[in-house]
Amino acid sequence: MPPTLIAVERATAASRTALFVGIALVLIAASLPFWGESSWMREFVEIACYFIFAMMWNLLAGYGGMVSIGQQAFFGFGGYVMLMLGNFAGINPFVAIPLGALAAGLVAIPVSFVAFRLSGGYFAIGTWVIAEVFRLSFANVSAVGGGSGTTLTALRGIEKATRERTTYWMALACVVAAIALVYLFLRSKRGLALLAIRDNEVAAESQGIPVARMKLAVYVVAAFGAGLAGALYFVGNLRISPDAAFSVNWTAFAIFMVVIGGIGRIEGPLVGALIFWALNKFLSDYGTWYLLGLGLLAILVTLFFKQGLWGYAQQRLGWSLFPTQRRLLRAPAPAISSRG
Amino acid sequence: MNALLTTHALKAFYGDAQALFGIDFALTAGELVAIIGANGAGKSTFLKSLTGLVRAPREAIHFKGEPIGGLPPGEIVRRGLAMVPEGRRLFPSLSVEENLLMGATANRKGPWNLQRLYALFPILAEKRHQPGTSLSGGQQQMVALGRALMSNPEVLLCDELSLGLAPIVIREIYAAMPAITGEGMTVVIVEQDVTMARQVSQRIYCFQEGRVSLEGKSADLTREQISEAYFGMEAAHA
Amino acid sequence: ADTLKIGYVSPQTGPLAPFGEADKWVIEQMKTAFKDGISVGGKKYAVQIVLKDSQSNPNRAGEVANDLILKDKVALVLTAGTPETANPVSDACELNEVPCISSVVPWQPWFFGRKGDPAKGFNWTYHLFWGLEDVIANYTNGWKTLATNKKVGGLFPNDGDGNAWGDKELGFPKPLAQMGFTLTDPGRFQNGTQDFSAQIAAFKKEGVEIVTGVVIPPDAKTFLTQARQQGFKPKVITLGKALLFPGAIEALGDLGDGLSTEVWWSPSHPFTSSLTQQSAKALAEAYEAGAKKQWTQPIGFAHALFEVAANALSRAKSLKAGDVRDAVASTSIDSVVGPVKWGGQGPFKNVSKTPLVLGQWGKGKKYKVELTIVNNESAKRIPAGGTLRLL
Amino acid sequence: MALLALHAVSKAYGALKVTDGISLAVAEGETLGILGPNGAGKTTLFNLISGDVRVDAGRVEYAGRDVTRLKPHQRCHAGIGRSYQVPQPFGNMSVFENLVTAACFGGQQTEREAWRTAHEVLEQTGLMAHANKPAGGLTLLDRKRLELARALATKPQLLLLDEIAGGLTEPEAAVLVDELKRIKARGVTMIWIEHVVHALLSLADRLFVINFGQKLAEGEPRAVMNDPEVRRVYMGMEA
Amino acid sequence: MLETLVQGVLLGGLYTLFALGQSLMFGVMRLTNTAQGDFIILGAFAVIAGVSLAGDAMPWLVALAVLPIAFAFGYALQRYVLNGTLGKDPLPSLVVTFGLSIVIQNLLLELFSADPRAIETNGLNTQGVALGDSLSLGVLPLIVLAIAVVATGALQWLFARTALGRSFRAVSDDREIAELMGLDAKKVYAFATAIAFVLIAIAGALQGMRTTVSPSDGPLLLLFAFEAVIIGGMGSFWGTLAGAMILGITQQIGFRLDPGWGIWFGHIVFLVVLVLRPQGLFPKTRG
Ligand SMILES: Nc1ncnc2c1ncn2[C@@H]1O[C@H](COP(=O)(O)OP(=O)(O)OP(=O)(O)O)[C@@H](O)[C@H]1O
Ligand SMILES: Nc1ncnc2c1ncn2[C@@H]1O[C@H](COP(=O)(O)OP(=O)(O)OP(=O)(O)O)[C@@H](O)[C@H]1O
Ligand SMILES: CC(C)C[C@H](N)C(=O)O
Ligand SMILES: [Mg+2]
Ligand SMILES: [Mg+2]
Repeated sequence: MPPTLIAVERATAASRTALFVGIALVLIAASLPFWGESSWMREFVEIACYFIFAMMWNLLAGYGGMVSIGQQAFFGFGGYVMLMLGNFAGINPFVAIPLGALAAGLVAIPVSFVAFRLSGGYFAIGTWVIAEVFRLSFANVSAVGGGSGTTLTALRGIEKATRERTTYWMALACVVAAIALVYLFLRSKRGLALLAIRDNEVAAESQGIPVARMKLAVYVVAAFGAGLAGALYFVGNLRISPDAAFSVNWTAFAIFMVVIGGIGRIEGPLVGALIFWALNKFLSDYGTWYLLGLGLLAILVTLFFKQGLWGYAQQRLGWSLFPTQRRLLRAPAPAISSRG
Repeated sequence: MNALLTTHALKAFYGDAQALFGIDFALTAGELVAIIGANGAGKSTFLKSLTGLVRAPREAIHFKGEPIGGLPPGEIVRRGLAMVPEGRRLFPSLSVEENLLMGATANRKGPWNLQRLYALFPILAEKRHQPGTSLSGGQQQMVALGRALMSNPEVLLCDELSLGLAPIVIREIYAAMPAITGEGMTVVIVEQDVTMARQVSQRIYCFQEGRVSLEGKSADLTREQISEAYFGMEAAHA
Repeated sequence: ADTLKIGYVSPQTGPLAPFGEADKWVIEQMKTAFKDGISVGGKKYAVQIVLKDSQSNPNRAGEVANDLILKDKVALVLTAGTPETANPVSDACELNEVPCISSVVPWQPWFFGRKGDPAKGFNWTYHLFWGLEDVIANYTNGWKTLATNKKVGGLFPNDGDGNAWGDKELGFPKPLAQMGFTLTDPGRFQNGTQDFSAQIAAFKKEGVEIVTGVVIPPDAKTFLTQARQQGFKPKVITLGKALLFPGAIEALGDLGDGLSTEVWWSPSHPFTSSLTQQSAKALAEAYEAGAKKQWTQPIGFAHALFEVAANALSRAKSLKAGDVRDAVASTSIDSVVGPVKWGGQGPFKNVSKTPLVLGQWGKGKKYKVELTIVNNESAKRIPAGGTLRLL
Repeated sequence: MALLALHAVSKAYGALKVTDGISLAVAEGETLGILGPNGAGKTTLFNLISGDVRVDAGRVEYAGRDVTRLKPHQRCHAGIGRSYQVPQPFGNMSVFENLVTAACFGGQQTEREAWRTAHEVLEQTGLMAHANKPAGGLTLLDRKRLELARALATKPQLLLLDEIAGGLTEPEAAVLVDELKRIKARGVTMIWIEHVVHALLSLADRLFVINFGQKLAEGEPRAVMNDPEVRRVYMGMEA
Repeated sequence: MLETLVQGVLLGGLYTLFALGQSLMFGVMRLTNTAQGDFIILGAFAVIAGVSLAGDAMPWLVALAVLPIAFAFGYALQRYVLNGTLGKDPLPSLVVTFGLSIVIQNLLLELFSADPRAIETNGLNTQGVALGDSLSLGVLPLIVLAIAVVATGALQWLFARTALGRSFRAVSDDREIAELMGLDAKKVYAFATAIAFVLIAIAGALQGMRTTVSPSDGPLLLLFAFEAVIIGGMGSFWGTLAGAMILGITQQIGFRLDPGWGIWFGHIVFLVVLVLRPQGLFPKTRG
């Protein structure tokens, strides 16, 4: 069989367009501090944190099959480490952001030892308990203010405009990096392994996939991303407390974004985050009613659009902005029937 | 000859994929009919349509003169149609006896009860309190058969009774068949082993790609007829 | 005319909602007071008050404060109601360089909880309330009038207030020891604890007769109920926070009678509003008539925050943040909660202290339960209506 | 030298000894058939060889090295490929991707090499027409084919086949046997569990019969099939 | 020490009630109800609302009257909402119950405000019985414990010994085949949820009597319930009771070592059990 016969398609017309549009958008966004208002920057930073966090949850649950309600453990941990490095070690908080994320990734390794003992719904709540252990542990450390939390004083010396712009650019960079990281990961060989594990763990292992190591890798990457989002968020918010940093609402919002957009596809958290942002912007003054509606929306989407809104659109219209599949092209015509 | 169960132009779908393309089938009280056919021919789908696990149009299936197509499975079993599903499918958290009792949910009167079954398969009486799934494959098949009998059906449908079973078990199970039909029960078996199917049945239906490709008295059909019906056009090409 | 915006953040929902309960009414009243606008630097501005709910959540408090500053572009931020709301709001203002006046947090949790440096103070944020030294003085003044074994049990939760009140240096332990009280402090507990038998057992073991602390209302009920079940009967219970509101006392049923708490403001306080010229009594009556509810202590402070805001803005050279801040810093008025003046009337330039007395709940005439001032040794100007009695 | 050697391996589930001190050696290039009543422990034996289940006692040697403590994926890398009695496809991936995955990870190939391997195996097993279909939607027969194809894509030296002829009609079984013969001719060592005895007999060099987790008989196929114990226990015929 | 143990057992009784509904729903439908705690709080508020309508005099009667409502509510919820989420993938049911949890919290907040409330028991909640001179136990906690033990026993009996219990297990094992036997899986599921909701309502009513409840209290209760179920082992109600007792006692011990670490201590014991015995202490093996 001459090798030229094998052709495998990995991109779509939509994905090529999306790539160019995406690059253009990022360039425009990068110049925003020169023409936009500080409230826009702040809004972007906030939504970026939600988005990165949701993206990582999608990686974990949608691709890794690990439905966790405890990712706030890493969000808060990243935030606290950033703050401690800034306040106590005198490290510039912006430098401390990636360090906080790194710490969250590292702490995920011992945590996985406990969490991986559970599966399915029990994994979900088990990880929540672990996050509670994080919360209660930090609540009992008086150096970071115990239950009442503390303030990121390290930023007090930095000038307002510099601080705003740096935070904004960091957030933008993190968003781009998160998308690129996840997308390239999924397109690589490892992405295949992940899909295989999600479909059938036992078979994946016997086909030569180091399942435990892959799952751990995903868990650690997701924790890193969550820690990144957390560190970024608390640089923007300045004040940290255990109840806020380890609140289950972080994961709740991530789940809503991912499920509304469509789980197990990169477009999911993107679309979800945009919808979430829009709802939050226009409706959040309705307080309880807004939250109530958000809960209802998640329920309805789960019941009636199992693939999420983007998944629904994709099924109808066949769009795929971030294709990861491999289509075998020009397969030699009709298969030889093996019957009779 | 009065038909107990008939289907007329029965079609069945899985989502958008059509699996049955108009099956005409008739069953007379007291006979044992075998259905044979290649993999994916639609045999299991046919049995599932009869028992309500796959949707069917109301008028496509008549049982004792009444249309039963598309009724819920529970309703159909209460009317007297029971199935031994492909692959045994015992309830893992129920004991052998509880598995058998589940068969009696439909609450129909008749000769079959726990005592009768234990007399037919003594090994089950011995293991009655064990979890059903701790039994060997063959014993599990006995439980699956017994469970179906517990509903005292008028028609018993058996899907691939012998699949994956050791030869000895296949013998044992078919040895129990006369005791079952002896009660006046009508039986349909789906069987991969053509020789076995011809031996135990009075009539044979052969399915091919969702259609009936051959039907006749088991004793009358020749091997050639059967293998032609099995593979139809494709066999001619091969 | 141009519009000047004042932001206000308080907990209107969540477990701390009673602290923000009166704010809507106070703001309605302010709309009338400000209907003619305020002139700043010779120019007349219409006034708009933007109220935000912190949902009792510090994260949310920080977010809405940022929204007020960046999106609504308010000239001045006001905030009140426990460190969980006031601290993050103050922090956001400090960082965004917008003036802020806060209240209803003892000054220690506000200052040290935000990692303030006593030598430098803050540049943009100002606080008006009393301090732990006042609450300690009032509590002990009251207890000294009664015959007890001077054994005190402390209930300090792991939150902004609890950590400050229970702090070895800044809080209760040191002064109590100096005054000859023995304190049993089993340790910080989480808000929302379902079971207090550990604390009750410790108090029983030490023979505690006085219980004090600063707990949220549901925890107070859990504690008091279990204490009764388990046969623990202290002679005095003086708690901060949980016993501030009549609703919480009513929810306690029989358990509520005779409980004591600090009083920061009441209708019998001899002060008058600089803005509406209402006396404390008149303000409380207006509230009871308007909101159809019994008066609560935060009313006075919410009102006073606006008094200060109005006064400062009218003195500001312009609406520039720095000018407004300077005007706030140089405030000196007599408000409905007493005199307010930064620099001099407090430990740091950012804190202005108000007077504090001790009160006790009992069956009331007009309402189911009413609060009576039972000790005024540390603020004699405020008249007492009785003396502290045993439970 | 034996490619695979089991030394007194045992496995129990609770009180039930499913594998009870089985020793067994398979020479390179050999095809070993395994027979035994239902529940005798055949599939469990495969699980012990592939590492899906850990032995309670005993040793598993492969290509001269002790693999008893290795994980399934490590044994796969060492050259052990398996199919499952109940097919376990990666249901949401296409057939092609199923095979690419197996080749990438089991065969430790680069992605491009894996495409080539997958393509080859698709042709070989007659699955080409289904290449881009989701594996979850295949018929039982095609799923069984995929089991075999996927095991082949890992480029195994030792192939473990669990009842891949079960439920096939006679002609289908004949096609399968031809295919296996071609694989065997390439020097792949095979162990095949099968109740369809005549299919097994047409390929096996040697038979091994298990009953209640223990060896009942072993040896040249015809001799084993004529063993009175085997005839009684397995075939249900008095000798 | 004795006192700590006894208080731990009493607390365990409460946790048992929190957990039984969860244990039942998981056992039958493999459904992890993340709104468990919020439903308990909803139950408490239902009684509170009832009492305020019917007058303070009869909290117990109101609580009894709420039970059939809870039954119907659970039945309908399963039939019309949760059934659509069942399947191999745990995500849909997690998201839907999570969504419900947020809906309930905010609905209660809107209807009842954030104020903590309690069910007035005319002084019963403060009554204690003195055992010796140092030990005094609350009457209400003793009632809670008794109800918990009775409920566990009844549930275990129902599950293991009755035709209804058999059908619960059968449907949970293999829904399609159970339907083939003549069961209507949707009804069986709805019935199981209905029973779970009666338990939830009982837990809610008692929680409202022993302390105050406010709309955001649910999630913490969920975690305790969940820990009890896992420590005990899945599929065994006595296991759930034992798990709840272990949790109650360890929390009590923790509280006495340092009140700040009591709940933390309980969580840690849970995680340790998980590491050492992931299947729980008294699992009922399946298959
Ligand atoms: N659950 C299902 N979803 C989609 N298609 C199905 C499903 N079950 C069966 N089919 C398709 O329906 C057709 C008939 O299948 P059926 O199982 O009835 O065949 P069968 O004759 O019983 O075959 P076998 O001998 O393999 O059991 C096949 O093409 C099969 O792929
Ligand atoms: N995970 C398990 N837990 C408990 N028992 C098990 C488990 N796996 C297998 N068994 C039991 O071990 C015994 C052997 O099972 P195994 O699957 O190896 O049989 P087999 O020889 O492959 O049978 P068949 O020919 O029917 O496939 C059976 O009694 C089975 O019930
Ligand atoms: C008066 C206090 C005890 C209450 C105070 N506002 C606080 O909670 O901080
Ligand atoms: Mg079939
Ligand atoms: Mg097997």
